[in-house]
Amino acid sequence: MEFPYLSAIIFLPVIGAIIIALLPGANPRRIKLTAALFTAVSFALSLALFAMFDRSIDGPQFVEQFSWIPAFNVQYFLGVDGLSLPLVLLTTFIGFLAVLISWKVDLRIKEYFAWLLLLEMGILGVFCSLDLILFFIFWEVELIPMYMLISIWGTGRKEYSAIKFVLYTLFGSAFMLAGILLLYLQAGTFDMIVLAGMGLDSILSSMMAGGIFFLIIVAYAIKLPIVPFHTWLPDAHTDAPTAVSVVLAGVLLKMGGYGMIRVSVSIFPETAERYALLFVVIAVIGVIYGAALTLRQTDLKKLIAYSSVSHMGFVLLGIFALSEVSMTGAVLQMVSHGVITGLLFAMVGLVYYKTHERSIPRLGGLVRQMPVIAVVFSIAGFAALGLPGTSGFAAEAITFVGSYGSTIVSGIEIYTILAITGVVFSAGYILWMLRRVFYGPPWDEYNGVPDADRLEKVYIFAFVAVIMLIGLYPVIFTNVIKMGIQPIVGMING
Amino acid sequence: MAVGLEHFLVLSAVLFAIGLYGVLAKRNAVVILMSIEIMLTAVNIAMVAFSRYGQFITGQVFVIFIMVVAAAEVAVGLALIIAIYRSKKTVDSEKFDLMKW
Amino acid sequence: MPNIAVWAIFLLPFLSFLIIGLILRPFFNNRPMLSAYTTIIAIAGSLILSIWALIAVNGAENHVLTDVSYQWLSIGDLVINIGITMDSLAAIMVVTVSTISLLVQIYSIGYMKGDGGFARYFAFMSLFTGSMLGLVMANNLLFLFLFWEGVGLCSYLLIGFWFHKPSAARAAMKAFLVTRIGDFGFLVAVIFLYVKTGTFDIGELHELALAGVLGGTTLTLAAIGIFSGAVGKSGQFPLHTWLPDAMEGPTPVSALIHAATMVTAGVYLIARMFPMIASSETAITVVAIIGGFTAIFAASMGLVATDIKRVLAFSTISQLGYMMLGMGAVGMGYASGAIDEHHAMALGVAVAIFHLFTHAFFKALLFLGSGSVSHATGTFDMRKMGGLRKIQPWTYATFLIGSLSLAGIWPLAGFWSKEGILHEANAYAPVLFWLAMITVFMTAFYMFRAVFLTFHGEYRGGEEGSHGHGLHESPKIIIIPLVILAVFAVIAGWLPVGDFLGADVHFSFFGALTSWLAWVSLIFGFAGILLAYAIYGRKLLSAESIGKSLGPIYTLLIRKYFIDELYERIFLMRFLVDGVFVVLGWIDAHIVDGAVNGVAMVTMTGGKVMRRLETGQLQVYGLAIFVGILAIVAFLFMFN
Amino acid sequence: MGMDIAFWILAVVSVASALAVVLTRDLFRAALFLVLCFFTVAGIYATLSADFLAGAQVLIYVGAIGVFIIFAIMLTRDSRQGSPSGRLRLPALFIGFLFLATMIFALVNTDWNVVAEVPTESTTSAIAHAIFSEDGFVLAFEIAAALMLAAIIGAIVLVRDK
Repeated sequence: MEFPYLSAIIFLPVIGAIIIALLPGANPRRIKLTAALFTAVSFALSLALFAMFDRSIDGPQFVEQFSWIPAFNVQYFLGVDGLSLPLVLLTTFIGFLAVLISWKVDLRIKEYFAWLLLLEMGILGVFCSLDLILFFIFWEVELIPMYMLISIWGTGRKEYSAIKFVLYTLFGSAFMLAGILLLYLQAGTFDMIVLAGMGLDSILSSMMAGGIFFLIIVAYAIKLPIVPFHTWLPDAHTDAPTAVSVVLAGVLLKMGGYGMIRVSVSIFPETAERYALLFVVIAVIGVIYGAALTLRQTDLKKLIAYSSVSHMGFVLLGIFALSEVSMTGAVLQMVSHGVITGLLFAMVGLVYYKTHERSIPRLGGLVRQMPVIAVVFSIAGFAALGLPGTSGFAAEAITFVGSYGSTIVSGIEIYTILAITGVVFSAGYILWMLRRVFYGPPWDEYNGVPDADRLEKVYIFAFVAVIMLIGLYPVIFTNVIKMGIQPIVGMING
Repeated sequence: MAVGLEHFLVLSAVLFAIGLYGVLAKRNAVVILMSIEIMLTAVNIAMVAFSRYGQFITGQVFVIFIMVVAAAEVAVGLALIIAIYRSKKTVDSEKFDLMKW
Repeated sequence: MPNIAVWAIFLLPFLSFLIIGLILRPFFNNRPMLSAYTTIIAIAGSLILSIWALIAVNGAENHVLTDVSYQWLSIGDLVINIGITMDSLAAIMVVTVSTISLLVQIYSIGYMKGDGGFARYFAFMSLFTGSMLGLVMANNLLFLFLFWEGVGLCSYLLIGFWFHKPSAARAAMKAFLVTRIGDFGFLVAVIFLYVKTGTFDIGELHELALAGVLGGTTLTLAAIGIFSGAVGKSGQFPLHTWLPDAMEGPTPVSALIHAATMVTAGVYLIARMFPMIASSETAITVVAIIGGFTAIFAASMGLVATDIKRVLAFSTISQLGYMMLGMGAVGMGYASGAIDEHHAMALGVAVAIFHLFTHAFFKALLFLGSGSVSHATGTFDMRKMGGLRKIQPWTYATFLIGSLSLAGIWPLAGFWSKEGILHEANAYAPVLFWLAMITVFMTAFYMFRAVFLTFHGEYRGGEEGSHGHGLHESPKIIIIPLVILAVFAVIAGWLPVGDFLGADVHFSFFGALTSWLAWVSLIFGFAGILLAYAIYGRKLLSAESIGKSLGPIYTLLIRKYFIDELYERIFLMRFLVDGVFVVLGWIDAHIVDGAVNGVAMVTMTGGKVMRRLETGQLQVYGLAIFVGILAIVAFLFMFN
Repeated sequence: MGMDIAFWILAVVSVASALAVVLTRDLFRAALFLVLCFFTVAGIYATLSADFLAGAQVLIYVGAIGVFIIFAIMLTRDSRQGSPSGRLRLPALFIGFLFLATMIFALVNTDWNVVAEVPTESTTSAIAHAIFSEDGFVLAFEIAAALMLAAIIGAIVLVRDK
């Protein structure tokens, strides 16, 4: 048998968490190094996986499949294909950097890092599971660390935000569970690959297929989030500690988009096609509505949080345009947004850590005091507004071209054009924010505020490198992603 | 008309209802306990009547068991009342809300 | 080999940017001159290669030296290439851009001496030049868009170079945002064209358009979309508002933006796409009208501006309008069938690019001259200057040459290229021609107004406390580029640019003076100069009294037709920020999130109410048990 | 016929005394009425030819439980306050009547499978057979004994002074 790469990637952080919990004493350095080590190994393994991935065959690779609960035909079934592999890589990358970003946490360090590693495990599990029950378990497991991390180490109305996040997500999960069970009763299996191959659209009545489709997609709609299910996001992002915001924006939201493609669209391609118009319209509303709300935020973190709502609209548009190009673009947009927004939150965290201020009107002229932070923040900002040469543009351009050319929904040209206006808006809020925070005459009260130190430079430049890499040569990812998308699109057209 | 099964059953029901009223309406815990005994007795009457008119002896056996339980219940119940009285200095049921968290 | 050399034209400045950004700035920050030398060497390399390319193109078959594409990305049926072409248009552009840029860099060594951001400045300038060179060589629209945005980014960075000045930060943001609105149209058009035709390649698009495969509404919409990108970049009405504000950047940056790298990108784009755009009569008419209108519109605002750089900025907008008008007029001629296809395609590009070419030299000259003036006086406000003729003779002489050239006086460069445009406009768009004629008069007037205010009369003090010591001529490193540019400002019009681009737009040296058109425009030009002389040179007429007698018009002009107010105050602040966004914010907080919190509140209130039922009293529970029993019994009775 | 008369008298007395238990305000009298009620019930058992149970009723209810209750009344000083009704008097009355009506309605409308002939011999030996024979209720009987023991110990633990 092959080495179980995926299990190793998923459960290394857990082992790390256990070791941290069992470490005698509370030597912060040892705890942090342990956390860094385990996440780094996990990241290295997923890089290796990315290199070894066979880019010429369809279907999942590195499969691990065992029967788990035979009575209900539940399996321990892991595997990655072109769709999930980039997201796994993104998760381990951000997971590792999140540890570095958390280096200056000084409250209850042991628990903090243990929860952080468990969080990574949950997310990785979601991306690797090919069995719906396993998928659901990982989906839920991720909530507990998130709740703890926000409510204990957060700022502001942290309890409110944490409980709102958990309840909102559970609300969606309940529907998803109902959908999954209904699916099982109809189809007799939880195996996603089998389900996707069954052509359930034509087997089931359209009422039943639509019912299951909507039950399941509610969870993803909340997670992604799509308007109007987005209000947990600004609260949770704003009140979470920096590293958790990074993970939240960087990978957690992508679970929603991933689920939509992997479960909703793969299993019910025709139903998805039938309701594509609805989702496309919601996507466009999300883009513009999110951007308009972003423009009036005065809290740095909130601003970036709302910009995520807008950017996730592009993902939704790409997914439900249901063409190969648009869906590839949507996945690339997820990866790209993960890195860009991760970096933005990390930068906000740095600004906040150094100035103890997050309100835009009370910041100004910081470029003199923190030039490196200002430069990297600007790069991240330009990536977010889709400047060519950064990952933001590559992803958005592919999404737009794909959506515009899609034939699934009539009038999608107009919707795409409306979505593109989001790009103008994003330039507005990003530049406005940069100008208010960094430019203008330096303020005396921030004299002596330090710039990024060496560790901080390491992780922010790691982010920048990835952003530029994807921007200049997206083929690295698109070649993999399209392998995952092609079979799904094949079902829609076939 | 001749006295039959229904008569005993109606008597049982009447006694049961009276006991029920006492359980629900009285404030003194001891009286509540007494009312419970009336209800148990009412049940016993029904049992015995069925036993008599149905020609099976099991009903009477059950009555014996009910009596045992009733005796045990009274013993424990009264002990509880006394214990509560010691700590609360009252046996007024409206002053107990121990079942509220 | 030729391929590598052509690629190197735009990659050299990028390399310079990377060297400065990654090596020199972090590790050799104490030796800023290294950055300047790196940049200058890189751009000089580009210039040499450009000139080589120009010569090579001239000798090449079909005037195309290179046209290569490499696949960058392929998903399903989407294939995105990166590729460059080196044809006559690109060759002219690369030569212009690298020449101007090189001179500006040399000038900058003197002008930026001692500035804290010296290395950063040259890094951005390299990137700026590299992006523009890439833009003019790109052979497909998406690749072009990459550089297009790169140019926008650099202009943002350089306009906001002195970021500690709030006005600079603001102007930078405005420049980026306003051009972004145009770029939106451009991007949509690019995607639209791709979806309709399956290609981003410019050459293929032209073939499709000329063959009539691509036509009708599709073509018109796409052409107008592309033109909107050009409107943004080239500061045409109605997206012109960013350009005057962009003067907040260092003066050499303004020179570069106005002469070579930024605003000309718009004109270049239309020239590059000319066969396609001209195939749509509606689109090309729009180009002509916007161009003609912008020309006179911007010139009118230039009449009253008091900041010398703003005068030049309005003049740039106005001159770019000319270029658009030139192309538009030829396109209208083609559309009406007056010119055959082959000639029209070459002619439209030729008139516009010829003017772009000459304009690049004298406009760079004028900006750098104004920088030299400010180097001495510390201000750009013409009301505080005066009498600099004697103190800065070199600057004065070169500035005068530039002004005459801009005013279109025979036989300087500006005359020839302007004649070309006026000639076409007269032939195919007579109404716009007369607007352009009036613009000639205005141009001459405002330029000489600037000359007289700045260099004649008495010195009026400069900026207080800026340069405490006496006035002086600028150092050699500043003067030498001025002189070189002045030479070009004279002779650039004699160069056979039009022939090179395949159309004869030249008149013989004296033969030009035989046409009535030339005389009319010369008379208009001289009239402008004379009026300026009368008012500002001899003070025969008082500027104030004229201003007063034309009160409302004066106000209208000085406030730039209130368009900034309309956009920013009314549309942006009142309508969007105070209106739409507040409403949306309220909806989000109270309705969308309110629904969420409402559900939570209903649950909690419900819980509180239900909790009241749990009195903790035994008898109440007992009662409830029996109520329940009765309910069950009732249920059984009812349904059995 | 004599049985019928006995039944009517016993029934009326038992209902009246039960009512007295729940209605009188004097705690001690209530206890005495309870004892009276138990006595009449023993009589009812007798009319039902359950002579053994009638005896047990007198011993257990009248003797043991009656004494217990009177002790309890004396040990809790609240007896002075008497036995007032609580807030739930009217709802309890309503529910009680409704319940009674339901039960009577149900049992009157049920067709009971009545065996007409009345056996007259003593039931004592029959009960003994039922409990102690091969497949009788021996186990339950033993458990009942254990329950009694547990109840007694429990009661002692509860009332013991700390």
